[in-house]
Amino acid sequence: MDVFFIIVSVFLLLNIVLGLVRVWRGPTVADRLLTTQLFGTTSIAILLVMAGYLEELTLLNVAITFNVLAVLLVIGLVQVWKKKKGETR
Amino acid sequence: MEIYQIYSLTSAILFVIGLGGVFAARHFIKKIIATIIMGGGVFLCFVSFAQRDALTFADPVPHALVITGIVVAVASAAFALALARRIYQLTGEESFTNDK
Amino acid sequence: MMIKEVIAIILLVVGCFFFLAGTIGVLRFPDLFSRLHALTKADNLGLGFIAAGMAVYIASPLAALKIFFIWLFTLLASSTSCYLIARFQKEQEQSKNRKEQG
Amino acid sequence: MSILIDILLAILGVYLAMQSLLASRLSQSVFLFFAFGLALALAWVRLGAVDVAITEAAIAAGFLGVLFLDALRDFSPRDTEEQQNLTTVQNSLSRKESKSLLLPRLALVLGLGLFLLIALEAVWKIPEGGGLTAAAETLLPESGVEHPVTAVLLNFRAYDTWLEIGVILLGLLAVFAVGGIQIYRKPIAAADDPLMRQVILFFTPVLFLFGAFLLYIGKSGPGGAFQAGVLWGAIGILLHFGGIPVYSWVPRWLGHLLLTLGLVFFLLLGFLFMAAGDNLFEYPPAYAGLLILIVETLAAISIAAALTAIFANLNQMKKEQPNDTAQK
Amino acid sequence: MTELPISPYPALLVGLPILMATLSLFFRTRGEALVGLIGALLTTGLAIMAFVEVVQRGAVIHILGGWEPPLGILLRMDPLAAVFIGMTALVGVFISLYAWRYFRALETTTGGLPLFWPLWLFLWAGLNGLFLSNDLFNLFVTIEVIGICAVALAVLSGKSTALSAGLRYLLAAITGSMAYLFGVALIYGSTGTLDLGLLGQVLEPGTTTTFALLVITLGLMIKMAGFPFHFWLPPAHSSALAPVSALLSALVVKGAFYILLRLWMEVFGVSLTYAAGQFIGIAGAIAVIWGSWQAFMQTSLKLIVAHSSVAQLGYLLMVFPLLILAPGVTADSADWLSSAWTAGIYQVISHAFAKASFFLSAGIIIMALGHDRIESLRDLVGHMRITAMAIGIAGVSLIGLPPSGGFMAKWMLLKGIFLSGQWWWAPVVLAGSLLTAGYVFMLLRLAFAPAREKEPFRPVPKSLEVFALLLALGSFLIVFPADSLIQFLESSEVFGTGVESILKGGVHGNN
Repeated sequence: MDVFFIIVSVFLLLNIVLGLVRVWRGPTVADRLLTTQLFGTTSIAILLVMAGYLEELTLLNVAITFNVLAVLLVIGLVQVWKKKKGETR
Repeated sequence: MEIYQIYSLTSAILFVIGLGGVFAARHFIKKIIATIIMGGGVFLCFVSFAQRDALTFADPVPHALVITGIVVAVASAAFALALARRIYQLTGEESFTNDK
Repeated sequence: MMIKEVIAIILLVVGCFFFLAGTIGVLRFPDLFSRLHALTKADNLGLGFIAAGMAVYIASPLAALKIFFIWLFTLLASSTSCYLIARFQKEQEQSKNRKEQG
Repeated sequence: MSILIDILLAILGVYLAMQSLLASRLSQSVFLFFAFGLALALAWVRLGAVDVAITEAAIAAGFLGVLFLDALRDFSPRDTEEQQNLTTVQNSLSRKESKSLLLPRLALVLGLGLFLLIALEAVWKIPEGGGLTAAAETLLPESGVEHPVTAVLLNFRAYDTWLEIGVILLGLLAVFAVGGIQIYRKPIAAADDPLMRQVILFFTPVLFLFGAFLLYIGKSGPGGAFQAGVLWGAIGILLHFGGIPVYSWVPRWLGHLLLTLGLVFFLLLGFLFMAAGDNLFEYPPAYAGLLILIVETLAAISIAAALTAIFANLNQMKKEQPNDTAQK
Repeated sequence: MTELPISPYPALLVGLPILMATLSLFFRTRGEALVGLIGALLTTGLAIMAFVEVVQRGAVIHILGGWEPPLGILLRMDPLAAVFIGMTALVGVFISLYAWRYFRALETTTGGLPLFWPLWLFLWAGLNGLFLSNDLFNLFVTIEVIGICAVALAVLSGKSTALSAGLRYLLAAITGSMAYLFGVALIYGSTGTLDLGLLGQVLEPGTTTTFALLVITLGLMIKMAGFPFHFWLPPAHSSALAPVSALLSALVVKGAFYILLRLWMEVFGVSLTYAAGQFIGIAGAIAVIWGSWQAFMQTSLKLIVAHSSVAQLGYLLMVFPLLILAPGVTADSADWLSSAWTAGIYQVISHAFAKASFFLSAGIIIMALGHDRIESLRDLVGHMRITAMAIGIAGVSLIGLPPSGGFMAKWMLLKGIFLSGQWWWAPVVLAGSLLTAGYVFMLLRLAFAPAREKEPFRPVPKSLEVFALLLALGSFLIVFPADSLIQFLESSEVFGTGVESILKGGVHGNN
């Protein structure tokens, strides 16, 4: 079972690595933002798997922290860019 | 090779990357990011030794030190960011003009 | 091997499949909107399966509740961010068009 | 077998760190830096440092991330699509410039390489230290809390933690010192988007409750004042985005009270027990648990206030020449 | 360690300034300044009481939280720490009084500057905490407190040059403290303790220790603007407001020197090598010559003074090679070591007084003239006799003419140099003095020269001039208690048990 969890974690990590390509290629800011969302969701999945693998339920708290801060980042980003556009216009 | 050794070696690499970044990066923001990467390396070093010295639980002292360290580093980074933005607002400079 | 482990494995594998699909979508789809579509739908579904798998595996009601909340928050967060990103992009394109016309 | 995860994570971390410094555009840098923060948080999890992981995710990736995003607003006007051409022009310019920098660059790379080799050797050959796990384990029952990290933070090394709360306040004072800050006279236009409003309204109580949960759980598991403070601070930032500047509702004295509460109460409590006993921060073991919880709560409030204020002030930094009246 | 008497003073010395700093936040301009000044006076009084306590009872400690090291943190106030705290208090109180009057005078033009007092009191608490700390990580926290306060104070004027210099300073400070912290991580990893006293006993030589020593030394050298890393100092110190410049150069850079000296003598003795000392010495020597030469070439007063700081800090670095004898060399007399490190302390104190006075005088001149180009100093004597006198006295102390504190410092340094058989540093000391004399006399010549045209000297509060003069006199007065002060310093156990045998017993640095 442990081996299986490790495989799943590694698989998800590789997923993140693949997603990096999109950060690199862009082309728009929105695309890069999208990949941070990918990272966020995938990291949460990894955390869930590790919570089972390490039998450490406190990791779920880490996952929730990731969650709420992802919201903060997204809202912050959009607000910030909207304001910027408003200023330059 | 133990698990902690992977991370302690990584910590040295991150520290050096950050150190190089502080000197070589030109833009203020990148310099600030570099200092935080340096910090990340240092904290990784602490925590990797904590895991090595684990008995029933991992050594709590480095964990506490790292939490303190992260907060201190973030406070200084916020200050640096404020300075960088203010300089840009006043002069339009994004990097030190007579920098190496 | 216990029955719950079998269920967990199946759910995790399905979850992984969706994650992979999402990532491939992000990489291969031609424009931002379809990429967003792929990512948000597939990853949330993937996370749902993984969450369900882990809830079954851990088999504690409190943890299951927490895991459910994690999934719920992620759904909320990612659907919001998907919407916001799309709107942001659309506004940008519109203002760009306007500039080209004017 | 599980070492595979660690190797992958280590490579990912190093790659992200490198790329965030080498990326040609600022927005790339900042997004890669978030990803670096997340990778680091996963590394903490792998190393069993759950407290550190929460702190890292909350403050280093979350709070600092928002600050960086906000800074992008100032710094990268040429980052939008239309102006990409400009970037390439500048790139070619800097390439010309970089030729004269070749020698110093080479020297830097060689120097860093050498330094790295010594560093790696030093880390590799480190003798077994033993750490303080055993000491902490013996004294844990006297500390008033069950979670060793909280015991170290709030009791064994309370002095460091107290100074650290001071450093956060100091960060705010330093941001003030930079100047150029205008406090909003009228609240910013409320978020025009109904969905966003709903999300903000939904997440505000979630953040509050989860912060309170982390604060309370801190005595027996990963969590505590800093994590809770950051999450509560996130409420202020979120509301700021939603067009609700909470901080402008509180009068000046109350704002300062909230900002200094944690630091001052922590110290006065320490002085109180110094007068009764011998040393600063020496809590009677019977009450230590309760006192620590109170100190943590107040500290979390102060941290939340300070972080909100740091963000709000940075967000409102206005472009105006420093003149005689700017220092008000 | 724990048999030393416990005293509340160390805790109060850190706690009180912070308490007053937070209190001053609640007031607006005038009230803030008043609370801040009261805080400064209280802290000074406390520091003097603590100093007297150490003179009477010897080293005292404070076990924070009642938890003994290695788990807890110990504050230790030995004679060395007491001297630094006393110096901070004496210099600090005069700068505070000056600042109080200075900002009152500025108030009419700028509406007063908020934040000076809380930041300065935080800085003071940080400095006291640093001198008292006996824990490697706690030292990191205190240097960060000092770093943030120092930069925030440096940018208070809000001018873009000050901001730019401040960012450079801040980035250098963060880099320095991170390098320091990396060393701390390695030391904790290899010994499992952070307490200086314990580390002096258990630290063993090896690759890791040597590397830790390297990064810690580099980090602290960045912080104290040691030679290759001095780039941030002149712009930051010269663009700050006068009282702030005085604080930065008189006190802040000394904090890093204090840690470095402590660590070299108390902790790292086991892995010090002759070559390491010589390298630092060379950096110091270059700093002395280069900094003095740069100071000589500047045309504005504050830049002269700032570059002269680089040179004077170079003398401090030259203490380090003297701690380690060359392999195969035996010292003629056993007191080479004590004259070497007490020379450093004397240099710190006399430089603190002289440089603070110098910067405060520069502030007075800027206030009177609106700028500080040196050609306008003509006929300074005619207009501001007291300030001219302060510059003269402080300058003499910087050069090191008898009977100034600077002379004591250099004389003891030379004594250490010859007793340790490292004669090659002597010409550097002399050349540095000559160059210093060059720029000081250039200033004095201008001050005495008759004015070519009428310079519009605005009236400046007399009390400002008096405070500057008192500080300058301080750099002379410290000579008189020299014998007892040195004796007092030598009574502090600055050498760790493991280190003592290597440094003090005449055993030579391993090559």
